[in-house]
Amino acid sequence: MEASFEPRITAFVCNWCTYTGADLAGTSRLPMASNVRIIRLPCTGRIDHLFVAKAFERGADGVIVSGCHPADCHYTAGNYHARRRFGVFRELLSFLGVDPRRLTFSWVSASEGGKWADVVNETVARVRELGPFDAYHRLADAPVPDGDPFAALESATPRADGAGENEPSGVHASEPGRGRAAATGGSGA
Amino acid sequence: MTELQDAARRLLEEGTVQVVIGWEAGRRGARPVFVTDSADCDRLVFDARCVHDLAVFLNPRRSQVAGLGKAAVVVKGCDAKAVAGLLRESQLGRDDVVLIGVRCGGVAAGPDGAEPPALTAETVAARCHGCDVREPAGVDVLVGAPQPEPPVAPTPDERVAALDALSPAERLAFWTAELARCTQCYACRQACPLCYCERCVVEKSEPQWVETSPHARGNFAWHLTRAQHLAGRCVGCGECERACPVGIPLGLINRKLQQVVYQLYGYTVSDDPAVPAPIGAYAVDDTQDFIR
Amino acid sequence: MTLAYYPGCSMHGTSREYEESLLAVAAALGLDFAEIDDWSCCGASSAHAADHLLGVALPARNLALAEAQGADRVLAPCAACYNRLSGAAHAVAEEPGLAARVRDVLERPFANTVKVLSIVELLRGLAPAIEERVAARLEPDPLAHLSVATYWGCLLVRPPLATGFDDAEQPTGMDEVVAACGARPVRWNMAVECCGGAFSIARTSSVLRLSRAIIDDARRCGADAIVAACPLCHANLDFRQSAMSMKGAPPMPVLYITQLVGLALGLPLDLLGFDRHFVDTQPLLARLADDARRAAAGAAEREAARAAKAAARAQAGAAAATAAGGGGERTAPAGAVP
Amino acid sequence: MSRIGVFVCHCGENIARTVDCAAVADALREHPGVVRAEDYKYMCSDPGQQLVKKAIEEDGLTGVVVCACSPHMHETTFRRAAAQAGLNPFVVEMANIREHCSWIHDDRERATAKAIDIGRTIVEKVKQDRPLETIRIPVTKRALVIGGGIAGIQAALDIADGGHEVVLVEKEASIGGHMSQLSETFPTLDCSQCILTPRMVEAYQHPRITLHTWSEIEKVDGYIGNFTVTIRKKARSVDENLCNGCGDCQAACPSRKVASEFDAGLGKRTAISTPFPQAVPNIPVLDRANCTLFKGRAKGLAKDACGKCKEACLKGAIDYDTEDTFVTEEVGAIVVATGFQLYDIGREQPAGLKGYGEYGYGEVPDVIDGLQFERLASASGPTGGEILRPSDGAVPRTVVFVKCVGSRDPEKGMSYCSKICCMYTAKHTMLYKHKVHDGRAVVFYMDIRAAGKGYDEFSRRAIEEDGAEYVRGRVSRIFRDGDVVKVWGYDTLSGRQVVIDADMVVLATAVRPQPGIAELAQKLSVSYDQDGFLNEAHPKLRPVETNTAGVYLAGACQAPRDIPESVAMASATAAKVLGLFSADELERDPSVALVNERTCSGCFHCERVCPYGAVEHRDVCDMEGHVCGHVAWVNPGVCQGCGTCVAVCPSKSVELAGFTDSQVYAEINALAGW
Repeated sequence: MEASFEPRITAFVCNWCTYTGADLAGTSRLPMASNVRIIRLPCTGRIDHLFVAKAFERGADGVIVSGCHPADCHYTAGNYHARRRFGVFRELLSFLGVDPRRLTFSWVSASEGGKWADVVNETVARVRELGPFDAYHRLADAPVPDGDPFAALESATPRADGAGENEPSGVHASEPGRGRAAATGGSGA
Repeated sequence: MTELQDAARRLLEEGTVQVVIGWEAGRRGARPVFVTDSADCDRLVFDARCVHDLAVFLNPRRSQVAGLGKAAVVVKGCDAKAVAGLLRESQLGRDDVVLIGVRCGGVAAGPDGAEPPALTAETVAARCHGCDVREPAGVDVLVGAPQPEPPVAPTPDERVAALDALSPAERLAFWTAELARCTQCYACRQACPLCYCERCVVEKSEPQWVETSPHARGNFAWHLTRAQHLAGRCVGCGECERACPVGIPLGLINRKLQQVVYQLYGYTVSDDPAVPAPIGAYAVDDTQDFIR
Repeated sequence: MTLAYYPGCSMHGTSREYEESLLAVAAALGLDFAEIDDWSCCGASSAHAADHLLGVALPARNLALAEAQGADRVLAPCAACYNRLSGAAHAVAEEPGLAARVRDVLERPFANTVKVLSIVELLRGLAPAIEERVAARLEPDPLAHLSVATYWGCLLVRPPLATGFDDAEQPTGMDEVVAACGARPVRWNMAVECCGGAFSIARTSSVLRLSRAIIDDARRCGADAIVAACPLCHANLDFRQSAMSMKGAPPMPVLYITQLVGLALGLPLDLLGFDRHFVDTQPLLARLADDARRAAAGAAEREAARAAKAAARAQAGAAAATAAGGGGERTAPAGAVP
Repeated sequence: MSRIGVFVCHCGENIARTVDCAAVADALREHPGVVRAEDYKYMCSDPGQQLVKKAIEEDGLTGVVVCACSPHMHETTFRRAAAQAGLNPFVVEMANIREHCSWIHDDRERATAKAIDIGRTIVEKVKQDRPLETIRIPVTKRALVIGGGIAGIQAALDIADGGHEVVLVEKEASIGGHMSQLSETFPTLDCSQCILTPRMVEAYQHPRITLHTWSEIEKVDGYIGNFTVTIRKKARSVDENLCNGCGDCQAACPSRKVASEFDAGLGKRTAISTPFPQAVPNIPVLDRANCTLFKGRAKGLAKDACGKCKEACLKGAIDYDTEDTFVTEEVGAIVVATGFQLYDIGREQPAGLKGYGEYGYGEVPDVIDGLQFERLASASGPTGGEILRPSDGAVPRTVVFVKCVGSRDPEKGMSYCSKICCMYTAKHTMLYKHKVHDGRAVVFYMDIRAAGKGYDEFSRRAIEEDGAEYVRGRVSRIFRDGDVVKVWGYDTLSGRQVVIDADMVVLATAVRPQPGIAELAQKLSVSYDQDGFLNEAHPKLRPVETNTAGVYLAGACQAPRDIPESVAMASATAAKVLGLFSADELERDPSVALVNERTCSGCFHCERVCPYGAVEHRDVCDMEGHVCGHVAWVNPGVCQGCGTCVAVCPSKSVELAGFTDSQVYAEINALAGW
């Protein structure tokens, strides 16, 4: 299966630098892996973290976000804002268990057709290494952990006033590695 | 205590405000109380049980609260940061509210007794670890005697670090197990002083970015979005985690992002509304070693 | 805020008058500091030329000791010591990896938390206090007619990145202190020029040439004395002056800034070590004393005048009372004019 | 229900070689919502476009997808074609299967599969496309020019000659700016006033130019095409309509010892005066700070201490009781040409600046700056063009020129290069040597930066023909030593210290923006850099525009500029303004942001990230009409369509037309399970 595995990469790129850079790669006839599908946006500033999450949700094995180099932004600052948001979002995804190597961020200018080809090929190679990422897509089938999710409520003493009263039994859940994923039980939607 | 009650009484009697939002002692821990009659001011308390971040009631969209008239709200240092957030994001005018600051020596993790628990490393709330605002800033009235340092509890950072140490796959497994239990009841959102949107993105159906089906994937979408929206804004009051009926350790995610915005942009959530939040601002030389 | 004191080799030796006056002034201003226990040479002026690590480690050792004593600031009155100590602190803070290397060499903990203070920085901070004390003195300010040229030398404000408490080309801190003392700082041109420094022995001729240019300019700009904050500068300007041909010009006294402050505070002269200079400071001190005496006399007269006036007025008032408000007022002042 | 037409282009062999175009058409024909899909050799050819038009008419298409080349190539072509067939052009999109597919892959099977994916993605997007109308903004065809220096004058003249009204505002009493102070100009040494004054008069007499001198910008409202500007006309005490510029008042004025700003403090003027004889307009200003009468009034004297100018004025033009007045002008475009000032490097400095006290400027009278030397060398100057040093009026035998004073000095001064100093210093040495033949001109320099037509030749001339001595190195200290000015420097080429006994020293001090530039920038919502120079919209591609649409930059307010550059920039701004004025309405790409006021929470993240200040606050009122909140509103006239606001909106209450969330969502979904 791994042998025949072809990564599916969604690329969100800005219209002025990277998209034009990809055009240049074309006019320069630079061969590159055919696993990338480009979605064109005016500016990296327009690229929302929801796009990335949704792409993974829909079964993308990797995502590329690419735009203008600092100081080259057609809108002067969109890329700076994107850089901040994605600097944070990348860490967040990683913390929740999405391997950051499935995400490529790059600055590719309109004159960097070659760099675009490299970004594409490197990303495809890296993601091929990592294998398919249907894990995220299949999250929908993750079993709900053993027992009734509201067990916590029942185990807690009767409530007097306000939802605030009940200290969640979440503390124990914070011992990392506790293999609840393995637990069986009613499967989700 | 009387200092607090007197302050409240004065504000009500002078007609400066129509309601004082504070805490009162309940049979099981403290609970929020809305005092509209100065005679009731003696119900107001402040002790280690007063965990709730009352800034949440300042959301202008809570019409039932707004309906009571101009409010004075009792705030701990961490709550004052939330108020600063609301001011920073134009949800509130400084003159729309009177802030009664209480000096705080830390609150308990799960206070449910009739008496304030003694704070020990076991009982103190994780959020009090390394607290830098035990005396709230920018308040109108400051009451209470200076408090001692809260006892040092095991910090959330240790748990975050433990997760960081895992492989992505293990982390995904951990969070799958946690988030699979989420029912998308949005208690975390309702308890959050900074989740004030008129219409939450999860309720936007055209398009439906966030899957509302309460399976792990939809729940990931929800908690990803919520966390990202709170990046650089979350004051770490811990209310989301406390409100979660199925005990998802949301505090870990918020804590992680606090670390990230600090590491990347040297930003810690400020109690000064004039300090801009990190998302929405930028520096030309921001770190970009994650960008090829 | 505890302050450690790093005397370095000169304060106990060639510039004892500097240390004496410093201690006297510190006592008078209620400033207490502890000499760093077991301090060692700061490395000036050869170590940093020989080897970078050595040049940093030597001063760093003393900073580490100060840290160990629980100090958060250390005073290095000698400009060279100050330069080496602050230079080391800056290097350790800026150069990646250096801190670790220095700790290895020192074999002791070193967090580089101590701020290095020059004498000028310290006194500038105390200027308001000094001004207060001077104003509070009973006898009128003895330095009112004293013009001094404040001489910085090359080490106190250079390199700007390491020192940086004042402008490297046009520093003003010493002038502020002098003004607080009630004396007049002159505008002159040699404040940060080199006096020849450590070449005092090796190339005396150069030192004479350079130092003389400094003294000439001070004189030309109307200074009665030069005020310095560096033992080496002081040696070159004071000790070497006799060897300079001054074409009959009177010698130029060279004081330490601490001595000037001592004078302003009215401390006993024998505490300030004026007898240790090569250029005789007696004529200057005598003149100042003279000024003071004249000023005091003037003050006394004015005082007497006031008293007489008051007396007369009282008397006249009485007269007026009896003589149904006669012109007593008019005559009163006349009697009061000395 | 969408009715999409898909047209797959072979682009001769360019696409067909590696992509099976027929297969692509077949696949897409099966795609939901597609009612027609065909392939053709050259879609962009006339017959190709005819296919599209025909399909639109026959099948009543609601959207068109052309699978061909990059949208940067032919999007406009097909959108125009669609428009001709009566379809809204904004529902036509390109699927790039050439640059992004056929040209970069050789595996026919995979390339075809990818082409189908790309087609599907765009089909899904087009399904979500909405017809858009080009935004039209009415344009007030009048321009405001701020600053009456050479840049402002040039811009005003070009725009006015282009047939549009111009309002020219100058804060001084006369237009002309710094150029009117200069003696000769490099690299031709032609007399500055000889070439400038005709332009000044031309601007003054131009039927379409309204001149407000002694005036400043008070307030700016509105946006491109529709600015409302309030101008403060400072109290002049002289009626501009009555005054005929006879000059009797100046002759009569008793306070004659006021330092002349025009002569850079080297000359004297009267309290009521015109800055210089050729002033335009030739109408004096009464400088109240230095007027005996007003000083008396300030002291609270019962009766006026003077009144000679009023008596002297036969036209009765002088009125001591005038106040500042305000005029409002409606304009469609604004040109900022506020120019520069020289860094006053004296000992006393405002916070943030260190100055160069060691150079004795402001203390040693014979240490002057470049503008002061211009006045000394100018025939209209205080010395009538003779080079005489200020202290004693003697002819300086040795003059030292110091370049880069405050420039290229991150430690103490400005980090940037002031650009004009190399040339004007070379000019100064020439002017000096031409007037004092046996004089000695020594120049301390870091580099000689003489890039420009005829510039290097010029500076070479100063050295080789006029014998200026260039010393490469910095100066450490300048001070008076008896009769001479001592200059201590270092010659980095010979490695020696240099001490020069000069008679006069000329400092080429740094060029800085005018004081008050920050306040003006805020009124115009134009950004400025750390040195206070106004920021252009794009350093390479939009050098005279700003991020505030309709506001343009000319001359030294944007960076140090010499005269030719300032004039060129001015004409460039005029071209931009005339372009803007060429149509009654300003047409703008409808791809702009739109806020959903019902769901906006008024957190204004959007406002914080908008590079163009396009986001405004709008009040929300309750039933009784009381303001009960605020929401964001994006001004379509200002928005440039980057969409940064959309990404940061937590509740997704702002959309970017043409790239809506629904469109992107559809594209992402189209790729699901490819």
